[in-house]
Amino acid sequence: MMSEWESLTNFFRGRSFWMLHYCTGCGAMELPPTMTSRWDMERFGIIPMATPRQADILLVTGYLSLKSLKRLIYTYEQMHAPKWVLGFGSCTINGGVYWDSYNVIEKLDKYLPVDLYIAGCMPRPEAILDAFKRLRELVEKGEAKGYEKYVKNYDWYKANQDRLFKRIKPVLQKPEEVTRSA
Amino acid sequence: MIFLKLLEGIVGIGALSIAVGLLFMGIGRKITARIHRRYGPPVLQNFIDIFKLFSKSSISHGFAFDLGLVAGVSALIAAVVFLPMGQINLFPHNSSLIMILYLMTMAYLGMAMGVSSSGNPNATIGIARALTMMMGYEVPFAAVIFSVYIFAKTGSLTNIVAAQGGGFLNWNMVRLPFGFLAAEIALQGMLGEKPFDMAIAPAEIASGPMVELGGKYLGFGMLQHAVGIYLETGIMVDLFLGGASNIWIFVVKQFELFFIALLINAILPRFKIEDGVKFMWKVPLLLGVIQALIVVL
Amino acid sequence: MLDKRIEEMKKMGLDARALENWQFEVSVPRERTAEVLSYLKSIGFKTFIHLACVDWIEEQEFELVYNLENYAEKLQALVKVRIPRNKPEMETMMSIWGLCQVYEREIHEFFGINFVGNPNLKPFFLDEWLDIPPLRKDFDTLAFSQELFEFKEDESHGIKAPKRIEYK
Amino acid sequence: MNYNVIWLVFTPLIGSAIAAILYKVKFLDRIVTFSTFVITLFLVFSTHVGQSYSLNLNFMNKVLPLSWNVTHLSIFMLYISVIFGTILTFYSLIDKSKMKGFLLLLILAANNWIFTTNDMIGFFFAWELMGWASVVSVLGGRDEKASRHAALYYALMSIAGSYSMFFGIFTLWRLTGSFAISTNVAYLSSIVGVHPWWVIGIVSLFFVTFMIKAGIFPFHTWVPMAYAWAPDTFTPFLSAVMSKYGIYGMLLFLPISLMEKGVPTAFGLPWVNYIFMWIGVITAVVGTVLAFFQDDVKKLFAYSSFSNLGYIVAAIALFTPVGVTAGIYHAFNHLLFKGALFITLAAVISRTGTSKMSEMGGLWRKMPVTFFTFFVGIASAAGIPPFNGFGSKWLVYQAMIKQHLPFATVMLFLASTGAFMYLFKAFHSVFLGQRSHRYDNVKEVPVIGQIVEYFLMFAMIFFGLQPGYILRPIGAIVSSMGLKPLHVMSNGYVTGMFSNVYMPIIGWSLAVSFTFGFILFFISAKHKYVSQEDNYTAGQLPEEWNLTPETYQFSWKFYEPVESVFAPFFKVKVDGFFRGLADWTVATSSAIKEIFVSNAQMYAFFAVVGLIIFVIAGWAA
Repeated sequence: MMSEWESLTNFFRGRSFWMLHYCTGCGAMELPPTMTSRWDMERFGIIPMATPRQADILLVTGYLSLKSLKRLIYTYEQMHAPKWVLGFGSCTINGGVYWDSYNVIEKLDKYLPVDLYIAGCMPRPEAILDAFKRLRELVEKGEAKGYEKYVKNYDWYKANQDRLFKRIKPVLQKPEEVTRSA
Repeated sequence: MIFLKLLEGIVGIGALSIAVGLLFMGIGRKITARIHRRYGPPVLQNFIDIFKLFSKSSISHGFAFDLGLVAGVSALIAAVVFLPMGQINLFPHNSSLIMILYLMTMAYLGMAMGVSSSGNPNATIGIARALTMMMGYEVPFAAVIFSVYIFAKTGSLTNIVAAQGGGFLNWNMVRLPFGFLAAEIALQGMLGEKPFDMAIAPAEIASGPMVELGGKYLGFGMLQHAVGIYLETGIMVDLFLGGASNIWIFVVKQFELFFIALLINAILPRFKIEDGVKFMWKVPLLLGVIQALIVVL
Repeated sequence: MLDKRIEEMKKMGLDARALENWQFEVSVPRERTAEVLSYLKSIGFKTFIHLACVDWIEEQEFELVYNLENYAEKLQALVKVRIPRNKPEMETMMSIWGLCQVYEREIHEFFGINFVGNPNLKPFFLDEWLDIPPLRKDFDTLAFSQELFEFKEDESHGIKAPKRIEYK
Repeated sequence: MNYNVIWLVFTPLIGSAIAAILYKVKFLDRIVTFSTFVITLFLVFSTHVGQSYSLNLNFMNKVLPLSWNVTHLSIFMLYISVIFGTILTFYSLIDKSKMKGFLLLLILAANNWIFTTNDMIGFFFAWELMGWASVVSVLGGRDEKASRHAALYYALMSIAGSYSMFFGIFTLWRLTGSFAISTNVAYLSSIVGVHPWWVIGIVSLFFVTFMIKAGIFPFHTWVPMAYAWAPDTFTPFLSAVMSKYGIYGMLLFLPISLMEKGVPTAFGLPWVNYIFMWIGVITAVVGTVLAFFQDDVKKLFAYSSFSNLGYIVAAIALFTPVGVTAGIYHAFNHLLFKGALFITLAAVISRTGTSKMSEMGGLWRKMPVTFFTFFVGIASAAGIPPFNGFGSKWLVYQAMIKQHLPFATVMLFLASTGAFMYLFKAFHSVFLGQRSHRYDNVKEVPVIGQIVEYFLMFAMIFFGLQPGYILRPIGAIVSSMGLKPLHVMSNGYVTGMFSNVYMPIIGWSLAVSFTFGFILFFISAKHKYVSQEDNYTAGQLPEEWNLTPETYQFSWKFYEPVESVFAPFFKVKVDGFFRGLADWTVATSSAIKEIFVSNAQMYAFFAVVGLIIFVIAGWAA
């Protein structure tokens, strides 16, 4: 059970999400309308921040190549707890249209603790705002504990990350066997 | 005795200035949002943010980092204590304007030391820009305050306020109109509002001085901004708007000045640094010099 | 103007044909690439746009496509060079366009073609790549992706493993 | 007859002789220097206002009267210079630079002589002694060639000054028949109403000397070179003490109060004073602007010294009670904080081996005591209230406003804000930011150095909080000049004309608010300490980006935007004027040399002509 103090802090945290949007994917396009006068996410206390040190939420907008995943993990580790990860778009769930790409990861959850996914390709600004509302509920209930999960299961996450970044032998052991016939 | 008075003053005035400053920031966000045709955050949003920041874990780059950020707030609050605010005037014989201005500098030095000790070049670039801009706006502001000194024949804010007693027409705003205009423009730079916000350009230098701040350190930075708004608008109220008879009127007058700054902030883009300095040394300085000439001759 | 250029190419003993009214292709043997490219550059195709590569796995050949643009005449030339797949080697064109260095590095990374004379062929986009170059036709990206990213069916979330789509 | 006045001069001379014998053994040399300073300090303690001594030297059947007289001003200057010298020589016990103790003792002898003498012959001798000893001291910096060049430049400027003063002394002697300074000053002030141009002419001869020694615009060109290339331990003395000789000389002559004698005025000031005040203001601004763009940290602080002397000159040029008080007070404050800053710089340079700011950075973790001394030093220099520099800057502004000089005041304010900028540049580039791996093994200065640093830190805070201890003696000086001194209510007050500041209350206010700040800091959520490598890099991985502390340190072209603001002013170079003068002199001299050397007959001809002119002139006289 949460103590009174914790539920109080969670109440305030849920009303002041500062967001770092990691915009390498196409989802970046959906954010300007969400921020500006049409949908105005500032009315929920959500504002974009410039550096990971200042942010509470890491919003991953879309697909992640291996190279950008590496930077994303570094950025995530520079954020201060409590912090949450929002996976935005299908690409973070199962790779989306890049389902068979050799260089785009498929499930973000294996490498970073995603607290909430926003499905869709692309999700509309309403979906984004809905996600923030759901995240607020989760935070207030004390259920969004991805950052603790990451610390607790760091070995597992680290192993998954190292599987991508510290390869020492070819992934396809015998390339000739899987080679498609002409 | 003095010690007890100070203790009282710093707790009371510190809390007051932080509360008013944060409220101003909240109202400012709301007004800016309305100008942008948005709904805007709740008025008390900044209190929520502060509470969240102080309950969030953070990293530090060493003792100088801690000291610098704490100094940023503490030195400003130590300066606010000497500011006459309506009926609250703890040290009426010790309210020299130049002293308050130089004491404010300590807060900026502390802040600069803290963020630069993090070793992030973005922070230092931000500080270098802020100091350059400071050189820009302090020169016209100095011209204005020296004309007020000569005009009122006193340098104590208490006496400057007293000299403006007896109605609207005795206010320095009416008597020294050019000086007031110059000081308004300088105030825009002092508050770090657009078009003079190059120090914290988020898109160019990752929010400048705040780049490495998180959690309570960012909280201290925000508090410094809040107290800074309170102090700077307070100085302007005492200098030009004839002070106030009680603290509520004082805060309302402060808000008027802040409101003007907000309106300008909401619609203008940013200057380049050198253009900002050159602008400050052309328009407001010219106005300040005209005012000084009128006063001296 | 297009016809004139094609005629010129034909005069040089090359196989050229128009693709659109602003574009023509010309097939060049590997030994004459530098000569043709410098000639095209001298007659106005000054801009090197792109270097592409096509893996003709049935014919066991790679086709390099040098894409040039002539802005004065609004013409585009595709210079196509075929090299054998089992010995993927090509001379660098850096002496004609310094820009080629970057494109050749990319082609080297994704097709494994060795550009003789290019000093900088180290990995470009791919980190820690140990498999065969990924854009070759004999590289199975789905198998690779499933192996590396370990995509398993997840009944609890209702996620099905993707099915292979065969292009016929 | 008080012999200890004359002992003030002879003790350092004796010590100097001993130190000169021992100078090969560096440590003994330093010990002798330090102990001589301590003995001199005790002699100064037993010196009182009004003590005097006179001596008639027979020189080729001419009587040369030498006299000493201790005034309020001289005792003040003696105290501050000898105490600072003692601290500096104590620091020099652990120092590795090539400063020579016996030269410093020669300067001390000259220092005591200048501050106590009442005759111009003694003044001139002491001035020359001080000049040459300091010129030789400048030699032996880290870069031998550069320091030789700097010393040469300094020597040339000194010689020019000496000629000017020599000419002035003998003009006065011709007029009054006396060498006594007080007699001559009284004579000048008696004729100033009748012949203002003569007085201005004669006094200018002296002032050129003083301005050269203090490094006032446009004679400042030697300052950055000499300060930057002098031995690191000698620079504090050069900046803190020796620049004040010029100020002392000006204060001797300023009582020729031109004010009431019907001289035309400008803005309520005699126009000579007005021009002189503007020279001070220009000095302050030019020094500030030039200091922005230095990469050598000692050069930066050299320009800073030059700028601060502008403040002093601007204040004393007004010759009002507040002005003179502010000037002397600022001279004291400048001595304290600039001495402290240069001593910490000597400590840093001795540890890092470089004075280039772009090569330093992040030293604060390694040298915490030095770091905090430097911090207090720049806070003082920027005029931040609880530290010492505030009171004097504030008095300078008040003095200027009292005279209704808003433009000059604004210029000074610009210099002050600019000072904050370049001080922060030095602070950041040396102590903050990223520390290069070269300095991973840098240690704090040895214990003696730390003691000195703690002492200076304490002094800067103490005199900031208790300015009365300095303002009272300054009040005595001001009244001895015939002005009405400022009223000092108690030791904590800086009493101004526009408002008072009670310094301890600022200290207490800061102490209380810092306590609350740290309480808030410690009760809020926990923080953890990270290394300088764990830094925001826009997500880029440091190891893949070839990120090193050197590349991630911002100290090169720190104020580039300011450079573009001030760009039009950089086209004018005072140095160029002097260089042109030097080139012209060389050319002319060689032309004259040609005349003499080319032909023996020609030479004989010129000799005869010269002799004839000489004889005729003598006969006519």
